[in-house]
Amino acid sequence: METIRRNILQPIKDLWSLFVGLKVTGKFFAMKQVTVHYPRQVIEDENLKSYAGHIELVGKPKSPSIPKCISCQMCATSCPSGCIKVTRQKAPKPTPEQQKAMDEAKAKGEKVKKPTAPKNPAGFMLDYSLCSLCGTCVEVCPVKSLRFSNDIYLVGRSRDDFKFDLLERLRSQAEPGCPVSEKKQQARMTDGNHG
Amino acid sequence: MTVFEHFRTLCIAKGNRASSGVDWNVFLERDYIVDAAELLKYSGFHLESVHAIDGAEGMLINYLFDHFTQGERICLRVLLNHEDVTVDSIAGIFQGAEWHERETYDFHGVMFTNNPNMVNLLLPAESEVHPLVKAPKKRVALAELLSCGEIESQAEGFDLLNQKTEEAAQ
Amino acid sequence: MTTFINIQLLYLIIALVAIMAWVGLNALVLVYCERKFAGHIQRRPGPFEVGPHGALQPLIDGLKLMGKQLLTPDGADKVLFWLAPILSFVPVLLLFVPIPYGPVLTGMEMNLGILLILAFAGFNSLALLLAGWASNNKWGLLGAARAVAQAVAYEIPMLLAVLGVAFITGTLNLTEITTMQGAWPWQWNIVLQPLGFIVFLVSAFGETNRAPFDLPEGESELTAGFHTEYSSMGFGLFFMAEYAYMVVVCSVCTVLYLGGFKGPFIDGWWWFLAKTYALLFLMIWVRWTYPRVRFDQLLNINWKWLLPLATFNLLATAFFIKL
Amino acid sequence: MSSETVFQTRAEDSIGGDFYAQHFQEGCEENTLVLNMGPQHPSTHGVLRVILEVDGEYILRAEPVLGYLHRMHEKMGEVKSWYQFIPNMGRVDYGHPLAWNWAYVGAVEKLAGIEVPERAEFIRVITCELNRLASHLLWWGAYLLDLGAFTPILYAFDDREAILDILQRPTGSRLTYSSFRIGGVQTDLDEKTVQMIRDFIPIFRERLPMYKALVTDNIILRKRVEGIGEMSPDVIDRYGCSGPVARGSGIEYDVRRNEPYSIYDRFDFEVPTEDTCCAAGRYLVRMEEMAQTLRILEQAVDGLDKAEGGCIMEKAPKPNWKAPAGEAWFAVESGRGKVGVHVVSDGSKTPYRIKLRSPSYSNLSSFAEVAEGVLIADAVSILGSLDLIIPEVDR
Repeated sequence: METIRRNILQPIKDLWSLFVGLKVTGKFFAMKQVTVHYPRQVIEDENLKSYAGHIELVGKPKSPSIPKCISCQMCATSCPSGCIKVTRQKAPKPTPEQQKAMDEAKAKGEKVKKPTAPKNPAGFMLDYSLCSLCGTCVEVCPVKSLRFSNDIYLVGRSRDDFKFDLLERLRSQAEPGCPVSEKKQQARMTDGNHG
Repeated sequence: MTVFEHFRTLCIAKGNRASSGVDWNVFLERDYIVDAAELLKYSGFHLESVHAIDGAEGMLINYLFDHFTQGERICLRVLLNHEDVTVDSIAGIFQGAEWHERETYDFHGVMFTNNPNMVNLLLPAESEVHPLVKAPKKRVALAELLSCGEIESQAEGFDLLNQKTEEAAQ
Repeated sequence: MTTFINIQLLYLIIALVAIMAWVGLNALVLVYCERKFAGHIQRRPGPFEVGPHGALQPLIDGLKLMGKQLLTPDGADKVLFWLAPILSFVPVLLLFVPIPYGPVLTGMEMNLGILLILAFAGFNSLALLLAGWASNNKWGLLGAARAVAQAVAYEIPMLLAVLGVAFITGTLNLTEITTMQGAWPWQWNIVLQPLGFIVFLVSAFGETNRAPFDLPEGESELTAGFHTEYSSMGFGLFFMAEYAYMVVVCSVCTVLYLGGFKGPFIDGWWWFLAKTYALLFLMIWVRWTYPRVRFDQLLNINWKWLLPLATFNLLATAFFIKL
Repeated sequence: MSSETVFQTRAEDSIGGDFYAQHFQEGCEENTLVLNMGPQHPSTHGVLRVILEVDGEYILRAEPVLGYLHRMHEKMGEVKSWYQFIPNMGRVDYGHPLAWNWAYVGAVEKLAGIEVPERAEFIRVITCELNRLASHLLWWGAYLLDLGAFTPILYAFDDREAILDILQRPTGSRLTYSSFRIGGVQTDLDEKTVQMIRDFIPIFRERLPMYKALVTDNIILRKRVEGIGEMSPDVIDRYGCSGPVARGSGIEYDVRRNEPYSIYDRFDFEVPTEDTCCAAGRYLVRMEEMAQTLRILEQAVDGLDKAEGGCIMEKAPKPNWKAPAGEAWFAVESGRGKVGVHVVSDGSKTPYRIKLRSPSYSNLSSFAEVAEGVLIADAVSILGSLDLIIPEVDR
């Protein structure tokens, strides 16, 4: 009995498993495809927004082209890959009247009141090619001036394409038709073509 | 911890799994590691990891053993002098140790005698740099680094873990 | 007399040219079908960008292959290395000659048609052996060894299965075998020789190196087996030959067991084509479903199952014919 | 061996290859073939290189050569601050990065005695288990690809895509997650995500029978895995294998069960084992583990609503945080086995020493012994059944 089972029934069962496999793939053959033809079709899904791309600056609610950033350097120092460079603004040169007032104050021995530098940064550069998207900078920012962008279609032709000037990006976001960024983008495109 | 009852150890310390993850820390003399490994093999332990810590007193080699059913993690520790970082290989007992030992050689330059294949494993074959060896100035006393727990028994003259209190007394 | 020879010769030349076109066309269509079929099984569209629904993709791929550099590896035997793909491809053309596509559509009717096919199909294993050996590559060598062992093993049950058909029809002429069968499925040889059909089909997978028996080139084991070192049209010829062999094997199977060009209502090449392509689709379907067998298992299937079954089939056939 | 002597041996004996190939060939018998499988071989999953000595197709000796993807994470750990090392943990094992995230933050929490809020623990369990599913699916597809079946990987990725969509919401990425933080997790799970998980569980549960029908029951596959790569419990002991490899040899050992960390002691799940000790055992264990993972997920999602606390503790460590001096060893169960992290601190901003114990490393070390005397095709099958992630082996 055992030999019959092993030598006749088992092979038949084994062969049947092959037909089951064909049935499964045959069923999927008849089913609808699950992929999309990318350039012609894109997925319009709310879930795409949850993708965390490179960081970008958040503007002030009242003047969206100026970031909330206070140039505290927290993001730059805590970044594991050192891909953020924030430059503080220099104090403006005192106007003649202010200079005069300062000189007077100095002469009197009072406390000199220098014009203070604006808090928002003069430059905010991100080297995205180094970034590991850990989100540390977003978390440590004391004024919530950083957030993730969510452009899933970001591509570049060279390493330099991933060096972002985030201030400029914020400006172009605030004013969609910003001429500066467009021009620069065009220059980048033609550069890429030549390269 | 009956395994090491009749074994010549330098120090046995009962660790705390909740705070350091290791149940027993056993300090051994360099020549006894193979015998200790054999003992653990027959007690049904398996090897988790072999790695070194570069401290001020020397290179401390940690052999982590765990048990599949008893759930008891034992850390065998051998302190090697910086001048002579050589120890017997336990690859004859736990074959898995071969790679761990080669890795330790790569990173810390510890030579394991009798390892069947003592060539670089992760670093390039020609590389003679041992990246995890610290500059002498940066080495920290092991007593500060280790949290071995309560000391149960201690051989005479073994004061690796006591330095902290001495420093405090000074 | 001379006119007769000339007509015969002319006919043969025309037939050969037509076969060449047929082989090329088949390769293109099959590659496209295979990729589309695989795509749909895997729930993706397959080639889609070149031409309507990607129909021109195989053509473009062929052009790309032709444009690639012909590389000969260092230390390879140059003559044998480039002889191998040619040796693999050229005999294929001969294989198409005796196959009856339609009532009058035969390259050359010959009495030993099936024997010619089986004989010349043997060339392929020689070509694979040369390819693997000459390319001075260890993976290639292993692939070549596998190819030969496999071809030798699977030729035997295939031959025995064919003999079964030869017994009941009493001829080796493919046209005659076809005409002896009726138009309706129950009048085909498959009813008389069901076991022979199965043995033939399984051997066909083995002979053509198709999955799950694609061991000579099993890329997850032997990188690419015997054609590891081939680039450009060297690879292209092997590729074409593989598809051509598939077509030949399926055509022969159609003739032997499925009534060839005979079919319900009106006989003709359309029936032949439909049956052949149905078998080809089965081959494609199987490829995209199963894992690959191991080499010793492959030989075990052959020696322990197919060969006894084929022998049994032959003996049974002989017995019933005597009755 | 200096470079000069290497050159001389080459000239004298005309032995080719680099240092490792020559080193290997010293022990070869006569009339055998030395084969370099990898680092660019389709079934070594990346850049593993195995040197084989073969007689015909039978393997006499095998030696894996590592280091083609070595990045020295342990050194990086000594340079970066405690907090900054977390992204590295997403890159060690691309298959199951959250387990490594967890092993590291868990070790640091143990070292510093940090209590994690209950809700954060639940989120960790949910995301980690989802990631385990994704990891097993990736293994399944790739293993079948090794065995010559092309279609299963696309079905596996169909499901895996759904998991990645879910995981993208709390982590922001799809492959190399680094979303665990010392003291909790980066982002909370929102309603939508929880709903997505709830929807996903029954869908995936219905897919499992299809996997079984298409592949597990298939006779060709069964013949390719049954009795291949025998690893007796003794081999497991000697090489320190863990995870599905150990469980496939009948050892009921799962860190989640034997050394429960976080809140795993609250869940009701089985630790599947197989006594066959072969590739089939490891295969079946992983398939069953997927079903068990779904069970854990269900319970965790239900428990999430009642869990207290936020997704991260108050006053969680910041990038300039200093860990107290001491050491801690923490182990978690990843898709491949026991992931261990040993952190040693001297009380400064950066770790003094970080040791990463990777399961693939120990599992692969047994390959040379297991592969002795098998066919090349079986070696491929064994390598696949070990579920190797090369970045994890090389670290």
